Amino acid sequence: MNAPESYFLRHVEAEARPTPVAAPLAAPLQDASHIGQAIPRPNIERLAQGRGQYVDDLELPRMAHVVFWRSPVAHCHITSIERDFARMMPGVLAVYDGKDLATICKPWVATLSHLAGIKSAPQYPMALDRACWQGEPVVAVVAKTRAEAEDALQYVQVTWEDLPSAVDMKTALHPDTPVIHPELGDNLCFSRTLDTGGVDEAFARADVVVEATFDFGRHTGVTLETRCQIADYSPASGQLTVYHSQQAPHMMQDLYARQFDLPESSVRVICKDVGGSFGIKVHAYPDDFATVAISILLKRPVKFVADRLESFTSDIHAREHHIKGRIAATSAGEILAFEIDDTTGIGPYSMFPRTSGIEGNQVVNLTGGPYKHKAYRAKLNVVFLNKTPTCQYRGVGHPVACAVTEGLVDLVAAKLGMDPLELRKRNVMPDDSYPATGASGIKLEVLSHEACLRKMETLMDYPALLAEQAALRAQGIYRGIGFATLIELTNPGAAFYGVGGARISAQDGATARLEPSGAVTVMVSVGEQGQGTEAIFSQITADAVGVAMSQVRIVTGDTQATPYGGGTWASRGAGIGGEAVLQAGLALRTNILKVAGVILKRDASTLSLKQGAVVDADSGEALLPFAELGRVAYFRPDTLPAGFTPELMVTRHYAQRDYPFIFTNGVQASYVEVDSETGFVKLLKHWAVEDCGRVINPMLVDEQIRGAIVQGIGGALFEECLYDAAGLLINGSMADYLVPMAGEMPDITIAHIETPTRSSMLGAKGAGEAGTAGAPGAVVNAINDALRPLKAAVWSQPVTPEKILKALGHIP
Amino acid sequence: MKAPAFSYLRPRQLHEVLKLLAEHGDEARLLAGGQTLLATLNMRLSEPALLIDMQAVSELKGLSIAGQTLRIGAMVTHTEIETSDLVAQHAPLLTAAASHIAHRAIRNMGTFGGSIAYGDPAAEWPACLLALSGVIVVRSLRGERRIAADDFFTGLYTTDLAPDEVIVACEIPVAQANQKMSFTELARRHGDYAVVGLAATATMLGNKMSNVRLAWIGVGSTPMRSPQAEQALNDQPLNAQSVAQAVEVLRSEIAPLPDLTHSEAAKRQLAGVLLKRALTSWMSTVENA
Amino acid sequence: MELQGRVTIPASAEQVWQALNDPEILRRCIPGCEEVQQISPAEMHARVLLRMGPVRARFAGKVKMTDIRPLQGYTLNFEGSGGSAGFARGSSVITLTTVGNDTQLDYTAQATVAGKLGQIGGRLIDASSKQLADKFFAGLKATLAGTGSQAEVEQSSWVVSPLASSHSIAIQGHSNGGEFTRLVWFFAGVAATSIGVWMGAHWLR
Amino acid sequence: MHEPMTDLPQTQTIRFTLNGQSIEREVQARTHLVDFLRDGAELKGSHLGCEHGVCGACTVQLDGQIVRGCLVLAVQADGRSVNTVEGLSDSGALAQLQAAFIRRNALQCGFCTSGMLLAAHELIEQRPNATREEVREWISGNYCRCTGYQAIVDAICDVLAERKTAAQGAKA
Repeated sequence: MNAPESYFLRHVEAEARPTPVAAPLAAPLQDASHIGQAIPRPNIERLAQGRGQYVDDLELPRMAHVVFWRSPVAHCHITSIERDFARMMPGVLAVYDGKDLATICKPWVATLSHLAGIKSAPQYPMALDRACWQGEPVVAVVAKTRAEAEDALQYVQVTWEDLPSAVDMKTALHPDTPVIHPELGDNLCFSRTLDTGGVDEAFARADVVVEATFDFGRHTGVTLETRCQIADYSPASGQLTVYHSQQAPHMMQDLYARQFDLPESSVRVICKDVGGSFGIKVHAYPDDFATVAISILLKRPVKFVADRLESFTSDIHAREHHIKGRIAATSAGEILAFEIDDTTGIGPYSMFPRTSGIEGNQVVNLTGGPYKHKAYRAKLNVVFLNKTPTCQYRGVGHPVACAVTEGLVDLVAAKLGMDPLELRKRNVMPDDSYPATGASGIKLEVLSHEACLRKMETLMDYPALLAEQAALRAQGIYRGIGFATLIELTNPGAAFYGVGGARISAQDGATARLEPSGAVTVMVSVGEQGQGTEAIFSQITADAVGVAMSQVRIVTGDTQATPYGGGTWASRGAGIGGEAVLQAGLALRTNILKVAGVILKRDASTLSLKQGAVVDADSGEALLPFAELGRVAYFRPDTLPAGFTPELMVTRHYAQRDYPFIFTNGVQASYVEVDSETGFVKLLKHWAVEDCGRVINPMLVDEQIRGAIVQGIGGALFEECLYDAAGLLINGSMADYLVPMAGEMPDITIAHIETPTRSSMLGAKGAGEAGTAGAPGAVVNAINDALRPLKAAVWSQPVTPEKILKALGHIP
Repeated sequence: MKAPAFSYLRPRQLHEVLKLLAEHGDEARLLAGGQTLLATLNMRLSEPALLIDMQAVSELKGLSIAGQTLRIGAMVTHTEIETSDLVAQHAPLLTAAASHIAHRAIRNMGTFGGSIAYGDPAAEWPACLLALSGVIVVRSLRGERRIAADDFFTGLYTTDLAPDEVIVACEIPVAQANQKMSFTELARRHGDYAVVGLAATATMLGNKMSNVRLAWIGVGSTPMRSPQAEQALNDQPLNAQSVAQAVEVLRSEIAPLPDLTHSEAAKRQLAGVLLKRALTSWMSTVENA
Repeated sequence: MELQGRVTIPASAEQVWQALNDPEILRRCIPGCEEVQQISPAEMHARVLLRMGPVRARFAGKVKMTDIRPLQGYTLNFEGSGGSAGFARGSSVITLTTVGNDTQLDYTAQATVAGKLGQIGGRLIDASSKQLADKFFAGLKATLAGTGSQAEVEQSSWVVSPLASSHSIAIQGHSNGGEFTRLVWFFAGVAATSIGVWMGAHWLR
Repeated sequence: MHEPMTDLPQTQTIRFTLNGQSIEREVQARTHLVDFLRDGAELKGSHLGCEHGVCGACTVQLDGQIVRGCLVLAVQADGRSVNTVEGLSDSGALAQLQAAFIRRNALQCGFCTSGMLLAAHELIEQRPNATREEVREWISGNYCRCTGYQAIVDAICDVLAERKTAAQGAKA
């Protein structure tokens, strides 16, 4: 739906927190007292007392535990599996191989029709006769306790023959590299080229052309709660219930129904508390299907909780890119063109069901995104490797595209001797130029780059910082300032998956019910992963209905209880789910007013709702508490006129249909100090100015951004899945895969520009990923700004002391 | 990740520990703080039949001064050392190093003796003991041995400790007024194992250095000293030239083992920087003296 | 992982060659070796208990000699399983040269440790493998020289230590996975186990 | 893969004080403290994030000091005292921190929160004058993937300040 123009002002700049100024909401929300407020989450007392309910906290009668024997090598042919010793171990219920499970679970091939030419091979819950990455499940041991299952696992004897493997994305397409799936012909999963035309001309007439090669390490999400589920199949009722730590319960319901040939109505997916997801828990993993299959075969509940070591080789990875980038500009500092050549290495299979082609596709779509140049050329190769499969992880291509774009922009600034902030001001799309289309063809509804850059300049007191930097350089202290301007794709419509044939809902729904007590219960298809989704839904409901937040209860994460929807991903919870909640709340308000009019024998238009009571629209005099209205409506309908039925439960849905995506924008800045003798980097300070449209809860939005920034910093400085030449992960533990910890992280200052989207009444865009999108670019630019007087640069993430020492010439 | 099955005993007397150890040999494993052993067991990288928990053995506990010696019981925890006034006064190097050891929850359980027994080349205590000319006191049914730290660390995770021997304590000469001490390490994240670390001590006679001991963390396959660099400093005045000279000698002397993200060359560079910074930090205090 | 080293042994090439083909001598020189069985002139079965810090892993496997050049050297290929701990594979080329009354033994080795151990401690594969190699050849040297004190064995592992550099270079040099899934088995074994300790020790102490 | 070389029992009966109540149970020697708390004592508040002593989600109090619950055996707790987030919540010991955490939104998914609160609690007891940097250093053994740590640091600093003010008030 499209809300009338009158709801909106444009580019109302935020003052400092807690209440950014935004376009006022329309009646009846014009005096909203919850939306826009920094209100603590109402439902986290239990988490703060360790009384949440994560999957591993649940115990069901007759529950068994499954552990997996996983391939210890990158690529092998399974020659034999000896199970009898394991079967004889105490507590063991069953030992299965891939063929056992394949009898009841269909294989899948993860492709999307709108990613032209993408290909993959059939994949099964467990390897049949060939394992294609270190960590692929091969044998499942089921026992009464986890310890017994692990005891028995040691007695499973698998013999295999190594197969030659493809482990280096740079050589994956060479003729002498083994083809992982011969039937596919080569190791190319997906490729794409984009050419606006005029690129060669632009580079020809440019005064400055800069080239650089950018490398990005493989990351993984490391959710503190590992992937886990309990599958409970009841042979009597044919009902499958899966307690899942997951982001998209309806998607999993659909997949389980289809892969196991069960009626959709017989599959129920329940997501209680989720211990972090970040995209790691929005995919359908082989061991998910294996656990369900085993529950069906054993006719009892089966719990799978990945241990930390298997998480590192079985959770999806992301972000391994090698990109050659070029940029053309005039001596006046006008950017004329970008060109990139991107190679990215995925796993041996495209990941189900979202595919491993999306990330690279995003890099192509987003590179150069904030700028007004017209010429752009991009080439993408997504290649299969015998490494852990990759897929969408927080930021999905944004951190890569942003770091490349902003790195090239800084190189131009340096070559022109122009201030990098000034160069950005001259080249970002003007705030009054929307709606607009980016060079890559992306449709941009309404952004505020100029306003964000202006705000950043004052927020960080840029002039003072430059002065300090100069003064310290004179003393041999090397500090750097780095910027990253960004756009973030949020509120996706069907363009993301639906049009490609993936059965992932672009629409979400909310059902709002007035309880007899006067409380309001809202069931929403978008779940809670810690972002505060349920808190903002309460805020929206309170304002939409006219009730205190304490009277609102939100129910999420149960396919049997909530409307159908897509879930939590692509920063869509607030924008899509929030709008559905708003519409359901407003509809409930209308229906409550109808009932009130009937009870009070007044025209509903003279009534309004406030603080859980029906009031006189003009005087505000309280006339009828919700509790009384509820009592009459539910228990004394006999007192109501014949033919009138109170409808105190309503459902509304929302899908964003105006654009393929609703983009947000922002700018980040990083201030670092580089120790020129050791190559160690100290993060001094980080700033972000973000425009995510209407800010529903500034505190929660800021914490989303801070958490996302630190995740981005992890990639810039610390995180990388390191493989040896045989395709074996050599740092697959929490001690060696370095996630950011409190000691090294900077304080992060955040400010907002609020430009609500017109594609919804709420006007909210997403805020979950922009932090991760911009942080790496800002930090790497800051490091290179510090290194510039030393004639050194590092464009390979993570930026380690080793790389800096090399760049400085301290070591060969 | 669940540990394999084993038995567990918690003797109260040291001689019971020694008897059990002699009796069960390599099938038994000593449990001091357990901060290394239990992770290893959770990962099933070891399947002992018996754990001998030493927490109840009072002979292995306590910090004390006897004459010119600081005695650290094997079961003294990292936190006890971190917070001990006795240590701060008589072995300030240890106080300086303690906060670098992992994190508080681990320092509350982990023990000095356990750390020395593993001789981890990346750990702080073994290097400190080397720098401080410490002595390791070990006991077995065969009697007691006293081993100089210089002779104790024999290889990667191998020490001079015999299979039937238990570390009961370590002894450290108390700090002298004219003794310089410095502990520095470089780690990617606070509490991580050091990329490179240095525990350095020297005696100052006027502006002249003597008895210089440079003990390195994360450089060799054992906690190790750099005799040539030490030699380059002994009987030298502490000044820019001697420092530069020593750094040069050090970089040609050591051949550091690479780790996952740092090459031999990088570690060589970093070691030189640490030595320079340690010695420079002494200069100011000496000149002022 | 690639290793190389050189030991000069005060014995004739004949004696060294004999020793290198004598299961009993191999058993004595391989740290933690519990059993060596000659299956055929060119094949042996072996069982090794690898001990480092708190880690113990029993590796059982096959050693096959190929490219046998009497009195000059051979290639040892091994594969061995450490159960849940991991799996080691590799090969080592050993070359003998007579230098005066002594025999100079040069070795190169390539290794992969698969499974849990490789995953948790790639860090110390080189160091630990090299230490084991050093111990083995120092032990061989001591045996043939008729002496065999621990001290001397340890000594020699320091003699070889400057080779550390060659490992890192070799690691970076890797390109083709297949070629490097190899290692003389006992290197892999100790590599495998030591990694575990390193892992345990370095972040916990 | 190994058969026990000793005929010693692999389970034993332990008695210790759990959240102020004395408890007696038979446990396998191999069971680490958090597995015992979660399965044997049905206290699910202490979480397992890595089981190799790195993440801090399993932090509990042993004899009043924080420890990694996955690196302590249940049998080691015999005769000692163990407190978990549940007990310290009910006793009110964590109340001030919990209020600050909620006020600052210092938890998102909540999985790290039990361990984080216990670590923070020992800090405010042991280091009442800790600086912001010392707070960051102290909690650097507790992994949080959601927050970016700043809100946690803010919440702990709030409590340190509140307690200082209260202490001064008491003196005056």
